[in-house]
Amino acid sequence: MERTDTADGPSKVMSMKEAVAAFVHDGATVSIEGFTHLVPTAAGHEIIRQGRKDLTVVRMTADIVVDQMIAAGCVSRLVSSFVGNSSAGSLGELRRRIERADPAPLAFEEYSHYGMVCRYLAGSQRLPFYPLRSYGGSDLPGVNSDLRKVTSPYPGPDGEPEQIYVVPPVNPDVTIIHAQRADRRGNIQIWGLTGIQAEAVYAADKAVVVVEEIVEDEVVRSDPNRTLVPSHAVDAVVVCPRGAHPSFAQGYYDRDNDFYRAWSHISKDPERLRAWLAEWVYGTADHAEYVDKLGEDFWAGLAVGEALSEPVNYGRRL
Amino acid sequence: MERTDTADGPSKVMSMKEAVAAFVHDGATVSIEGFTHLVPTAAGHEIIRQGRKDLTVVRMTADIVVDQMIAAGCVSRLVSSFVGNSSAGSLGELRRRIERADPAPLAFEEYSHYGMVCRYLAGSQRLPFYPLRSYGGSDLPGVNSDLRKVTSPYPGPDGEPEQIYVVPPVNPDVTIIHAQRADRRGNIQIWGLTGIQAEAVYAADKAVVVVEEIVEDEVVRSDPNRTLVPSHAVDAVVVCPRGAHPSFAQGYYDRDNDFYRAWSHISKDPERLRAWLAEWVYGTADHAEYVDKLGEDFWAGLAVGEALSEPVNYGRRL
Amino acid sequence: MTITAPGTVTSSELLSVVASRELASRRTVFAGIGLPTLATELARLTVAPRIEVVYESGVCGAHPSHLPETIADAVIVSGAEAVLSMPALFGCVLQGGHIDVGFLGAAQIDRWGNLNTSVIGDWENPTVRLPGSGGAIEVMANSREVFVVMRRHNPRSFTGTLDFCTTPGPDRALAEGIRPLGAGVTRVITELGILARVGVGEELRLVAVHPGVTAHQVREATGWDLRVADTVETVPPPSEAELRLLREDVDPDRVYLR
Amino acid sequence: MTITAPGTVTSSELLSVVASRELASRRTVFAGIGLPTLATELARLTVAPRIEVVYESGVCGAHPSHLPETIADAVIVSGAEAVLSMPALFGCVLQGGHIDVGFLGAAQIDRWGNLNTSVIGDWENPTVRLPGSGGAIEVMANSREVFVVMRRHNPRSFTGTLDFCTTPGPDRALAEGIRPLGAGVTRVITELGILARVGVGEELRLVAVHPGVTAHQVREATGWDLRVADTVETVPPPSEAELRLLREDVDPDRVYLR
Repeated sequence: MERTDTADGPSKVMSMKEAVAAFVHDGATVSIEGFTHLVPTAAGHEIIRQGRKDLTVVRMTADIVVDQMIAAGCVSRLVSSFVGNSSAGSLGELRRRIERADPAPLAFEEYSHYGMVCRYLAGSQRLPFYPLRSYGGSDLPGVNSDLRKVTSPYPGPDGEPEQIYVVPPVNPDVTIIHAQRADRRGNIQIWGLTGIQAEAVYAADKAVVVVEEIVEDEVVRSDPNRTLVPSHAVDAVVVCPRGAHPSFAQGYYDRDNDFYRAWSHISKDPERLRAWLAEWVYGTADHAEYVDKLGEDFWAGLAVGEALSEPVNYGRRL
Repeated sequence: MERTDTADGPSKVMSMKEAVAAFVHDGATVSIEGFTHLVPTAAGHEIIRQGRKDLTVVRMTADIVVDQMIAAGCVSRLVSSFVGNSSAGSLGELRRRIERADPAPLAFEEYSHYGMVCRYLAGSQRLPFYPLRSYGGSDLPGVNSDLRKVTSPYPGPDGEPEQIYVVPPVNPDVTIIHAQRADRRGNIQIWGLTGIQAEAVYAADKAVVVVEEIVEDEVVRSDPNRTLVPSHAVDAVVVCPRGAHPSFAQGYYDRDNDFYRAWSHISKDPERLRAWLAEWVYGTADHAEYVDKLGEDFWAGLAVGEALSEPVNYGRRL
Repeated sequence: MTITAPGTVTSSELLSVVASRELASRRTVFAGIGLPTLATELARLTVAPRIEVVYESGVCGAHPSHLPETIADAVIVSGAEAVLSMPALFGCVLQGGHIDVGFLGAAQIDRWGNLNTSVIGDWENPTVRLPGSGGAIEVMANSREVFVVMRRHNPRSFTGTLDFCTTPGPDRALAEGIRPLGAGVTRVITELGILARVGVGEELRLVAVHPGVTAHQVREATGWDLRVADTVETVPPPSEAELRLLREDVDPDRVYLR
Repeated sequence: MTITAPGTVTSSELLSVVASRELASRRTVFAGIGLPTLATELARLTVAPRIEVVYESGVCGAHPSHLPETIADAVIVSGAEAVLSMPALFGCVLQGGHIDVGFLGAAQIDRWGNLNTSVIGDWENPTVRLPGSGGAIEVMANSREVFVVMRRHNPRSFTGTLDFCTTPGPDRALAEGIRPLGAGVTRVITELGILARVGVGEELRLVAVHPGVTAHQVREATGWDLRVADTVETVPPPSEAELRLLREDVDPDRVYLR
């Protein structure tokens, strides 16, 4: 693997196995972000393979990979703003845990999307809280005591003191995201939906970025505005093509909508779910095996076309 | 001019004269942003030509164009975090106003850069305040009563209540920025230094964007992540090539560092400053004349090379 | 896929057409996937040619080649006018006050347009754990008005008392001293008719019924003592033109026209 | 442009070389233009090969073809590793705690490393209006430590009482109950020598002088009763290697080596 150090600093490229072993510890708070696009599924599977326990998972849209990690016994607490299988149905394991503590309870902290966004903003900016114009009148503050209020020191529109809800920062031990490409030192480029990934990385103590491909420094530096996360915020770069499946990577492969629909059925039946994990996660040594097992015909069905961005000129004085 | 409406909505393209007449009114609060890069100088000159009065100018780096607008009698109040001629010297008119009320006083609200950034963040997000970890121990809150404190509702690192400074939102009547390119409906693309322009636009009631060029819709849509401001936030698009001079536009022309150095001398002498305005602003009908007057040899000296971004693939399923 | 006999109008078609009409003169819509997609795309072809859909995923000014399957589908990204980060989308666009109409769904709605998408039963020990807010709390608090499209109109969904209020309308917010931007839910479109309210302090009222439906039927299907407008209109059935556009141009593959 | 006789070291060269040495083992530097640029670029070639300069304008990992003339020069953008918005730069990178060393200048500095860049005289009616904070307040509050490079060392600049405290060190912040991230000013490098302090509660002390300068001279040039370290080192003069790199590789056109 590209382990060679570069002229400007050490390579951060490592294998998924190494990255999970080094940065995801039992009991840790792990943020896994990617809003439908670029979900770091392969990283979640490696966490399952390595048998991590007692994780607090922070994820806006807790979806299939979270359901799998819960089913594998990795997760004791979930912080999220949407616990569902996209628009394709339910997360069977998550519902059994929350509705019936079957086979074990799951602690759940419920937010709204922007509440989660603001927690990452506060975390990344080292703020004690972040204000937002939501939650007034909601029952959520009654079940989540971290939703609190502050009185603005400036008068409101009617001249009276104005109250606003705030959320606390989240500072995960490690954030894991998936990206299209990076250089060896961890300058990360993402296009299409960029979600909350940059803030989730900056909020974390450590950051692992899984990428579709490593590119030469010159490619990254030809378009510095495309760098969503600079290398100083990244600790590991893992090359893992198709590592976002069943999610998608714009320009690389499409979303596997069939699998999202299938998951509602798989996860509804604990036996079937266990069999799925046994075959596709425990039964594969790594994501490359998982990709091979799906087969080239399968991947051809998720192929994407070409829609190249027009270049812009970063030229400077002669 | 490209006034034709497009299939998806009305063209917002208008002349600088029309845009300033329509959106910059006497007594208004006008935000002019662009951090060294893409300073909307030509818009400032048109405000001078139209003789606007009593403006509150909000600008992080109050530099040459602000000194010129003050000298032309357009400005009664300045909100800023850096009042200097870059690293090239002083702003003569601004200093005379503040140091000696000569020929008239200038009200000044002093912030730090991040204080201004946070005012725009609050303004753009419709927040009553924005917190930041600055100002503790500074004399600025003593001369700027809008710098206030809030107690966090979460305990600090030592378990005790934690105080933090906040700034109020700024919501200008109009924000003016300069950009490299846009489509006719006002989807704005900027690369290189992007500063605080997006937030300054979203914070404002109206937004005027001056561009180097109008491009076809397909160019913008080939790279939607490059759109810094979507059309729904823009009210006027003004085509004005070289309208950022003496500032620069990455990929279009370089900064005129000689003029920055010259300005310290020009502005030091009120007579010379008046003569400069008479010749270069009042003496030109519009920015096209100003550009012609400088001459092609001059512009050749600010020419830039080519450094094209590598394309990325936005392809979707087949 | 439902095979639709000519002349038969499915519930999805009916709801999409009626919702599309309500978008007349609206500029910016925050829409999820499914019926809101159909309603918005049909409105673009009929009553609101310059409507802009803003997606929770960050896409503004989408020009999709296919009907999107999720709010984050690659087909709404390719060729879009802008793709924003989530802080920009939720902070500047939504909370910044740029959305005219937000579309929301819910498991339960009450007479004030407050919504439950969290749990059936008690939050600590729910009978059914629902997905939660997503961005609904923010859409309600920050859009000028909110449209709710509900396939089923029955007393369990239209309830006197929510099991849990995930997403409060402005009345609940104001009771707590928080001032939301918009009017809250102004239209509820169901298989039986249309409920409406103008804003703060007003309950939802029955303002229109589909042909053949009576006000009495709607009141029976509603879990609270539903007020009825002085004049209850009859909703004009989908026109041939509307149905043709919907079936042939908007969703020819019947992705959402179930 | 100054023509430098061989063997003569200009004040800019001296300050750049001394400042560059202090960057040993540092990773991220927030630098303005001028002497900090020279110091950082020289450090990259000597004691800190992997140093990253972060510019206030948003550039991270610059690879300039020419020595930049401003912190926003196009030459630091072309070929950079990342260009961030100002909210990201100030919020995530600086306030987020990613900066090891910030470089600052000032018109006045006091014994605690508090800085004035606002006014000489009274703020309301100043004798001289200075540019103000720029990002200095944030650099001081959020960098792990701050280096100050001052060409002139005299009692007007090194003052017992600031005319105005624009940029407070952590002692002033803590007195107000605000806890800054870093240590404040830890090094002041001047034409006479080096003042240093470790952190909260400690005054600047003279720790080193340039060859031929006495502690007494420095105390005379300082507007407060300057403390002197038990052992005052003599700063080793710029080596031939350092000067050659500075003159031939870092600033061959003598843009800042005035």
